[in-house]
Amino acid sequence: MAQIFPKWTNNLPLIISFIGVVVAICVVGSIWYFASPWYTDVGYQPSQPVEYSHKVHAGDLGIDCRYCHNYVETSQHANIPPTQTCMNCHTIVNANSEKMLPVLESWATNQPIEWIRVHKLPDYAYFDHSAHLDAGVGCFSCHGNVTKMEKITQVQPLSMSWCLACHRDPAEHIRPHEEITNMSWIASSTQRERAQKIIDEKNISPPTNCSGCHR
Amino acid sequence: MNKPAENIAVSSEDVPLITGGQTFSSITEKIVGIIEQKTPKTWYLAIGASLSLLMVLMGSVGFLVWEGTGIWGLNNPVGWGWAIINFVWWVGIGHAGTLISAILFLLRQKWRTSINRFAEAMTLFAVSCALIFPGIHVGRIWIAYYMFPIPNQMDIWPNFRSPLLWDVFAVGTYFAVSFLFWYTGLIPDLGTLRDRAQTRIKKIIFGILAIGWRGGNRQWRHYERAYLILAGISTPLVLSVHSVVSTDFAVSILPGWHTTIFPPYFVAGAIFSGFAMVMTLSIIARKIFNLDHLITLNHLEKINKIMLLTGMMVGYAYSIEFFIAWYSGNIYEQFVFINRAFGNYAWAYWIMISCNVVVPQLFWFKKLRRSIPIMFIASILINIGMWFERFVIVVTSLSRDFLPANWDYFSPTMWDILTFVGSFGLFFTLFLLFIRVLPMISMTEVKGVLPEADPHHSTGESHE
Amino acid sequence: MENKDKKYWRSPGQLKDSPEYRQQLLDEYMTEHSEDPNQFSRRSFLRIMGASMALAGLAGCRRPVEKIIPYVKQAEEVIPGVPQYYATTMPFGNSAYGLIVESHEGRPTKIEGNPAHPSSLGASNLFMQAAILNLYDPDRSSKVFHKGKEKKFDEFITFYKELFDKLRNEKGEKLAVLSESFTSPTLSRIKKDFEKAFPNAKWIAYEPISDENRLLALENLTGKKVQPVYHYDKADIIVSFDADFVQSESDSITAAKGFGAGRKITSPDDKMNRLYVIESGYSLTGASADHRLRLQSNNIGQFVLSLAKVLNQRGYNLTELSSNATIDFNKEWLEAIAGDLQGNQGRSLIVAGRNQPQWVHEAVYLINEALGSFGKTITFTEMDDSLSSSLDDLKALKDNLEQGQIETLIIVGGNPVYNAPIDLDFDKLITKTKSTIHLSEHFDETSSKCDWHIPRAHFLESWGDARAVDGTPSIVQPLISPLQNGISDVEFYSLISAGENKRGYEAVRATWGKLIKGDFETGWKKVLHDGLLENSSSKSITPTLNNSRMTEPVAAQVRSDRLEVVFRSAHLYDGRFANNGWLQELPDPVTKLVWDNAAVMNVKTADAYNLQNGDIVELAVSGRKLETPVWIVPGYAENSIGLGLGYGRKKTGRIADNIGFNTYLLRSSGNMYLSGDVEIIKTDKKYKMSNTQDHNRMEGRPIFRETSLAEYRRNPEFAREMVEHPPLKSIYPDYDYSKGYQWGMVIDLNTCIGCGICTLACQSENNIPIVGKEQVGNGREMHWMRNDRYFAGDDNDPSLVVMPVTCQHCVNAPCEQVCPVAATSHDEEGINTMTYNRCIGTRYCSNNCPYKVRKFNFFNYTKDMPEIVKMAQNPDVTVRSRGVMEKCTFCIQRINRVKRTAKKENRTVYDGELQAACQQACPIDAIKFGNINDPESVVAKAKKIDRNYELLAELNIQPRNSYLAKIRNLNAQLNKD
Amino acid sequence: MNNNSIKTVGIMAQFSNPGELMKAAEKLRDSGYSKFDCHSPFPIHGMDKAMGLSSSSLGWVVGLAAIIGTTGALGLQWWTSTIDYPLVISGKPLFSFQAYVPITFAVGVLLSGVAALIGMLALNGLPRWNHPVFNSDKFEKVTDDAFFISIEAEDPKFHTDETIQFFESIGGTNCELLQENQ
Repeated sequence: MAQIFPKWTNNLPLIISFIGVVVAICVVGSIWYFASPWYTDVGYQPSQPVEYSHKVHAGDLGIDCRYCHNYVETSQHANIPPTQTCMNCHTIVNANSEKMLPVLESWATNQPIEWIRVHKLPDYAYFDHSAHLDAGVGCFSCHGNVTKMEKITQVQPLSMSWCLACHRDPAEHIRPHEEITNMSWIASSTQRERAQKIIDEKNISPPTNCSGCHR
Repeated sequence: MNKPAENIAVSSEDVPLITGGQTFSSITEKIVGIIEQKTPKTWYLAIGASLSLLMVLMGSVGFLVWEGTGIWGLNNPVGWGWAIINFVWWVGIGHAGTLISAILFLLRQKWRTSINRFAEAMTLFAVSCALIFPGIHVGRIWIAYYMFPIPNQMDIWPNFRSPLLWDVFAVGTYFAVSFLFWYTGLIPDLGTLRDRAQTRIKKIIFGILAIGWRGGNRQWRHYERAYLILAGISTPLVLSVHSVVSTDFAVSILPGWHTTIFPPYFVAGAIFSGFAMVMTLSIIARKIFNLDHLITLNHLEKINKIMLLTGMMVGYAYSIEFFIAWYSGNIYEQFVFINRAFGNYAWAYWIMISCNVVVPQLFWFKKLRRSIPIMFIASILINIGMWFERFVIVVTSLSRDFLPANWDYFSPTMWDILTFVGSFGLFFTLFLLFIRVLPMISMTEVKGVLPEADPHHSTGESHE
Repeated sequence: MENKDKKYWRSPGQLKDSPEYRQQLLDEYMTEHSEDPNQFSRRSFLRIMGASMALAGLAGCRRPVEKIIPYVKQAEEVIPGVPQYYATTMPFGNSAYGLIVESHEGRPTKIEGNPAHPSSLGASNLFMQAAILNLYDPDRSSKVFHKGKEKKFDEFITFYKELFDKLRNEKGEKLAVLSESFTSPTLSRIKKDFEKAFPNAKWIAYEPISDENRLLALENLTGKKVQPVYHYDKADIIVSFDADFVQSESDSITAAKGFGAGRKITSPDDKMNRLYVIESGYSLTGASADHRLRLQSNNIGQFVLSLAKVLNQRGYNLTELSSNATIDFNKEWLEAIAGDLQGNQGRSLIVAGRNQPQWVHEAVYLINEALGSFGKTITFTEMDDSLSSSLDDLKALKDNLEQGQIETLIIVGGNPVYNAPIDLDFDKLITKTKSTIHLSEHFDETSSKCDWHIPRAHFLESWGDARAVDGTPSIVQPLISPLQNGISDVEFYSLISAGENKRGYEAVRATWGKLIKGDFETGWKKVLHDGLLENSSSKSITPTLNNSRMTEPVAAQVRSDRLEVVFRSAHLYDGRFANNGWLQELPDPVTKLVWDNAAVMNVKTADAYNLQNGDIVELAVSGRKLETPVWIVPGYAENSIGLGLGYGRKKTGRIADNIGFNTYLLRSSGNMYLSGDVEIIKTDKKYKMSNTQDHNRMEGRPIFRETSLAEYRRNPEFAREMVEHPPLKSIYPDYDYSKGYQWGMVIDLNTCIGCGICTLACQSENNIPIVGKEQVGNGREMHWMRNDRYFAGDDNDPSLVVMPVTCQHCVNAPCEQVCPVAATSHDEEGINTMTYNRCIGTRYCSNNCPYKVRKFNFFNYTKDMPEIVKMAQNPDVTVRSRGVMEKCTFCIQRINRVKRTAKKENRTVYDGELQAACQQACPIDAIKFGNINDPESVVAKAKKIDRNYELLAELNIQPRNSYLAKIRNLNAQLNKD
Repeated sequence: MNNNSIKTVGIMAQFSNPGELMKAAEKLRDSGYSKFDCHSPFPIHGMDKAMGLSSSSLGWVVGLAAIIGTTGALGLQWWTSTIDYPLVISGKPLFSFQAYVPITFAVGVLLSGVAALIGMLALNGLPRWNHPVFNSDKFEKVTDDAFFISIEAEDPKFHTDETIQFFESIGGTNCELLQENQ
């Protein structure tokens, strides 16, 4: 019977297997990066209702984080400051600038400012700010150098594996308690030994079992 | 060519496996003829019925995903119901195919050649029906992929100690290896179909599928070795798969489940119900496509003998479980078996006993072993009995276990029944498509078994 | 990070930041990787499935925008995330329970007992735990209605002002007020003002379930309004005549705690009190009794008199009582009780149930006085500032209404149309008035008949005060401003008495001005902080009883072949809790029925009329007929039928409507609690009821272990020896659980009374959903703590035992190894954690749990939950969605919170600082929980007691939860075998 | 230049039954031919010896795959439960190898099954959809009931007419040249 297939079909298997391998690697690679929080969450920088710049307040003016987020060391949520905190200064400081309009409007009409949440953990993961600050983890470790940000951006994926990495080896991120809000603090060369001393003294034992964060 | 009378008891060696004086071309003509002839009207009727059942399956699974597992009759003590029973039952039926093609191949049972393709196809379709159920019975189907060890940004892996995970791997491997084994057996026959194809499309399709098979002995050499290896690994695989399926129950601590007899007992049960399904289907196929000469009465008789054997093994298992429960002195075990026989599910227990233990005893008598109607009814009853065996194991042990305060009665809802009936739709749709498109019996192997195929046959003298 | 400045979320909608864009974003996508468990709702299902397919693609991964909304002005003490605890009080009939309420950001979520309050002593009863759900009841009325038309509250004020002036001129001639009973300084002060303003008006109180017979008896014998305060802890011998004092009598918490104190034994040579119970139904007190005698409630009065006769023969002068004793009862029992009473002079207590008639109470108090219990096990206090329910006043009101002497009727709270005695047929009476006003939480049966309906504030939304039984006044302070703009009781009372709309806060401060000694402001702040005025209980008096004034005992012919009906209060009390899902779904401790009431009778009575569970019978009580299903409970007295009150309500709320059968239709003023003239006619109809436990026998398995005190003294290790099993060794090396905190629990079955308050407290703390009657019938209730009730002994007079079973947190947990996705694992503190977001719902863990304590969300029970009910949920606990397994976690959220505060203060958690929700609520301290590694902790000591045993220990799963076996202090005379 | 575009790649002859085929193969083997193949609709027992071929080496391929599969699976289970995220489950040891046996066995069998098929195809040089043998019309019958022997041109002893004569001498009928345009 006549040949059903032309001669060139003989080297088809080789071509197909080669292409298949390449495509597989590309798909796995792209899912590995693009579908992970490293891409979907890092860099999330929504525009807020008020053009508030951390660079000016926390950076240039050097206001400590805990002035506005004052319950961060007592509660698991780091609270967003009420309009009242802004008005402590802005009743006087450039009270009539165009950027201040929404804040003044909120203060006058007693309607809260609807900030847009940047760092979001799922509802079933119970993260506790006060425990981490008490252990000596700086704001920088999770939120990045806020003093450089005009608009708050998420710089860390805050995914479970990212948190677990630190829980398993916290020494990198433990700093003396007074330095937790100091964004320009640089870990010295003997960071691990000094951190280990703090860990032993405070017997820091971050949980890696499920009841640590899920309940 | 002496034509032996049908039922004279002759020693089995010289009873020809294939009767009716078949030649190579007559076998090809016979088997490929089924495919090349115009589709018979009955086929359309059958596919219509099974497709409607398939729609029922789709509908009930859709509603299940939408509404939740609450639509089934499950409750707190009885967390597993019909879904798991159907899963074990379908996987059990699937094991006959591999058994015929692998274990009987290793045991050099020549008579397997006329039913092995047919049984392997049944395996694939039964296992595909089985694989639906663990998928749909979980509470949150949309994240069932947590079961697979895929690296994820939560850095958490499945728990490899769980028998459910063993199931996923075991039944998955079983499906894959059975498919490979089935395809390997199919390659030469696809070559035949390619060579006989008339229309251009058939030529191309069968040409691609036959991947250029030339029938050369250099190819047969590796082909036979591959077939032998696949048969070699399929044998421990089929025994391990149903043992793993039985560990779903054996690994737990429930009285009535936590027994070491489960793996062999489940494998025997699987072979038993698998052969029963092969029997049911082959009788029907034999009648419609009149393959009496290829699937002879001797084949059916041999199957009956195997069913008798495995039926006795299953019967032994039931009785030994009672004995061990009594012998162990464990009050919970003792209660489970008394409750099975006389408790609120006694009706299911006695259906199981009568179908699985009493019905096969008919096959002690040669006349009954060779009478088609008896065989047909027996095979259906056996499969019903085997379904009730899984029902008794799963539901009675769960409904009454350690603390009497938790005892509760499970009764199925409409959706349980519809999903199970729907799974037959899937099975028969696939089976009917297979019969219509591919050769139901493996021509190469049947030719290989003909006396003419032996190189020393025609010249009479034999050397070396 | 090169992509730092790039804006990802640029889209035209986002730029304009238009509200539609924000709304469309909010409900269109969900966070693709967070799998928020309660995100799925039926409507968005397809969109989400479609969306998650689209999201799987790389381009345009858009995260839904989520808001954080701060305050404008920061409330001082509210710290988001840290709960505050406020002390308040729950007024209940003639007494009150002090509460500590946990509030998250100004939203009360959990009620607990106030340890300083004499009536709560830190524990709680069913109604305290369930009251939080009444606050967030979606069916509470929120509008004022006049003749069915919606009105403003000011319109009612103007209407009432004119009416007030008219009434004042006529000196309240044709005015009547029908209120609930109360014991509150403020309310009684306002009542006095009312009586000054309207001398001719009538003010009466009526409650269907009250201690009226007891108080009338005491008033009759002493001539003064006094109320008894029982000290069960001082009583070594307690005899209860039809009094379920641990559960349904008033002040059950102090009674349970006192009774429990007498039964806590840690070694064989401890002393134990002894309880005799003579009752017709099977109550929880009867279950914990050492000796229980089944007797028809109608005959119990005669039994008391024959006891008096026997005591009289033993030298106590009870001559008139014994003269009326016409029937001689079980000689052996009478002698045994009399012997014990005589042997424990001054340390015995006899108490009669609220359903016994007045003369029985008088007889009981006379016997108590003769035995010298006064001043020791019973003390009395004046009933000042209180108004108690009175049936005679209600009948007097009926006559006035009939003669048309009442034109204005003000009903404050209560629901007389539904629960007044049926022969008064109250709904017709109301039509005889010109205008009626009803203050009530729901637009219920009474409100639909009245002209005006005013929404009533929940006690957590209102100011007020109340006195406990021993007279200690405590403050009712609001946790939240009225959600359904209801009016609080104090405001309504001051409105009707003074005519102007004063705030409750001022009225209460005015009253407490006189109560607080010294500087008012500091005293007031202290009272608000403590919740009560310290050591201010009223003086306890010991009156002398004048037996000559005793009412004539009814010489009932004792024939046990005639049927009797006993009305009892079930979980819904008198019907006010009918719209409370938790109480409807909490299984009745004895019948195990949910969402229903039934005519309960024993096996022999049912066989006499060949009745099965679920048959509908037509009960005729003195002519009135009602069809109700039958439920059989072994141990009820012969021919005694128990009926639960509070069911069968109409148009009150989605939970209450037509659930159960309205037994008030059979209740006439002549026989409020007991009725002798009863017929049963079997109909051929059937009725499907749901119960949580089908099997009542232990089948000879060593589950609930008990023995007598004598046997315990002979063989203290009896509990563990009931099961012999091979040495429990594991073939694997054990994990080292000797370091750090190791949490464990002990449940003392000797004190546990099986009331189910632990189940309710757990449901309130851990956001456990209710599933409804049909799903409970399918065996899918969700409670994490289950009370298994077993009958032991012969079918007619069995003993009833209750065993709370929750997750045992086994070290070799059989549920963990079978989970394919490791959704449940063991943490290093010995807790079997359940990670809800990881669970895919194979349910294998529940199948493999020998205790079956894991509960599966077969449907999405929180999907259609109205927004207001969601406010009752604890933010520290994940709300589970469909397809997820859930179980007791030893209140892991409380453990983590306490551990965190301890770590911040650089110390370890001290014993007692951490209380599981069930342990905290248990009125009898039967549950001990804590760190078993610390030998000084209460739970570690409890585990060392010799009668400590683990349930199903022979499975070698090493449960962390263990039980202390029950000991019955049997009287040798009665216990011949 | 169409003539050098057509090139003879081999010769093929038909035989009537397996016995004939076997004897012809032995003669070919004895007379020094090596690059020849005997086509039959079913495997003929003893043909390998008749053609002087050693037994198939597929076993080694499958053996290797089995080892990779088992060690890989056991390694995955070990790494995930002891190194990457050790979780205490039911008091069982972190590396509870007894529980890892079923998956190790299953993956081992899976890989050896796949290796068996792919190995066989690779050793047979399949899938090869175009082959000179298919040019002959008679060859259609090879999958039905006909037996052929084909000799390739590269065989050292190949000589067009000598081989045809040899074919006829050993009983081969309707010999034909297998041509292919280059």
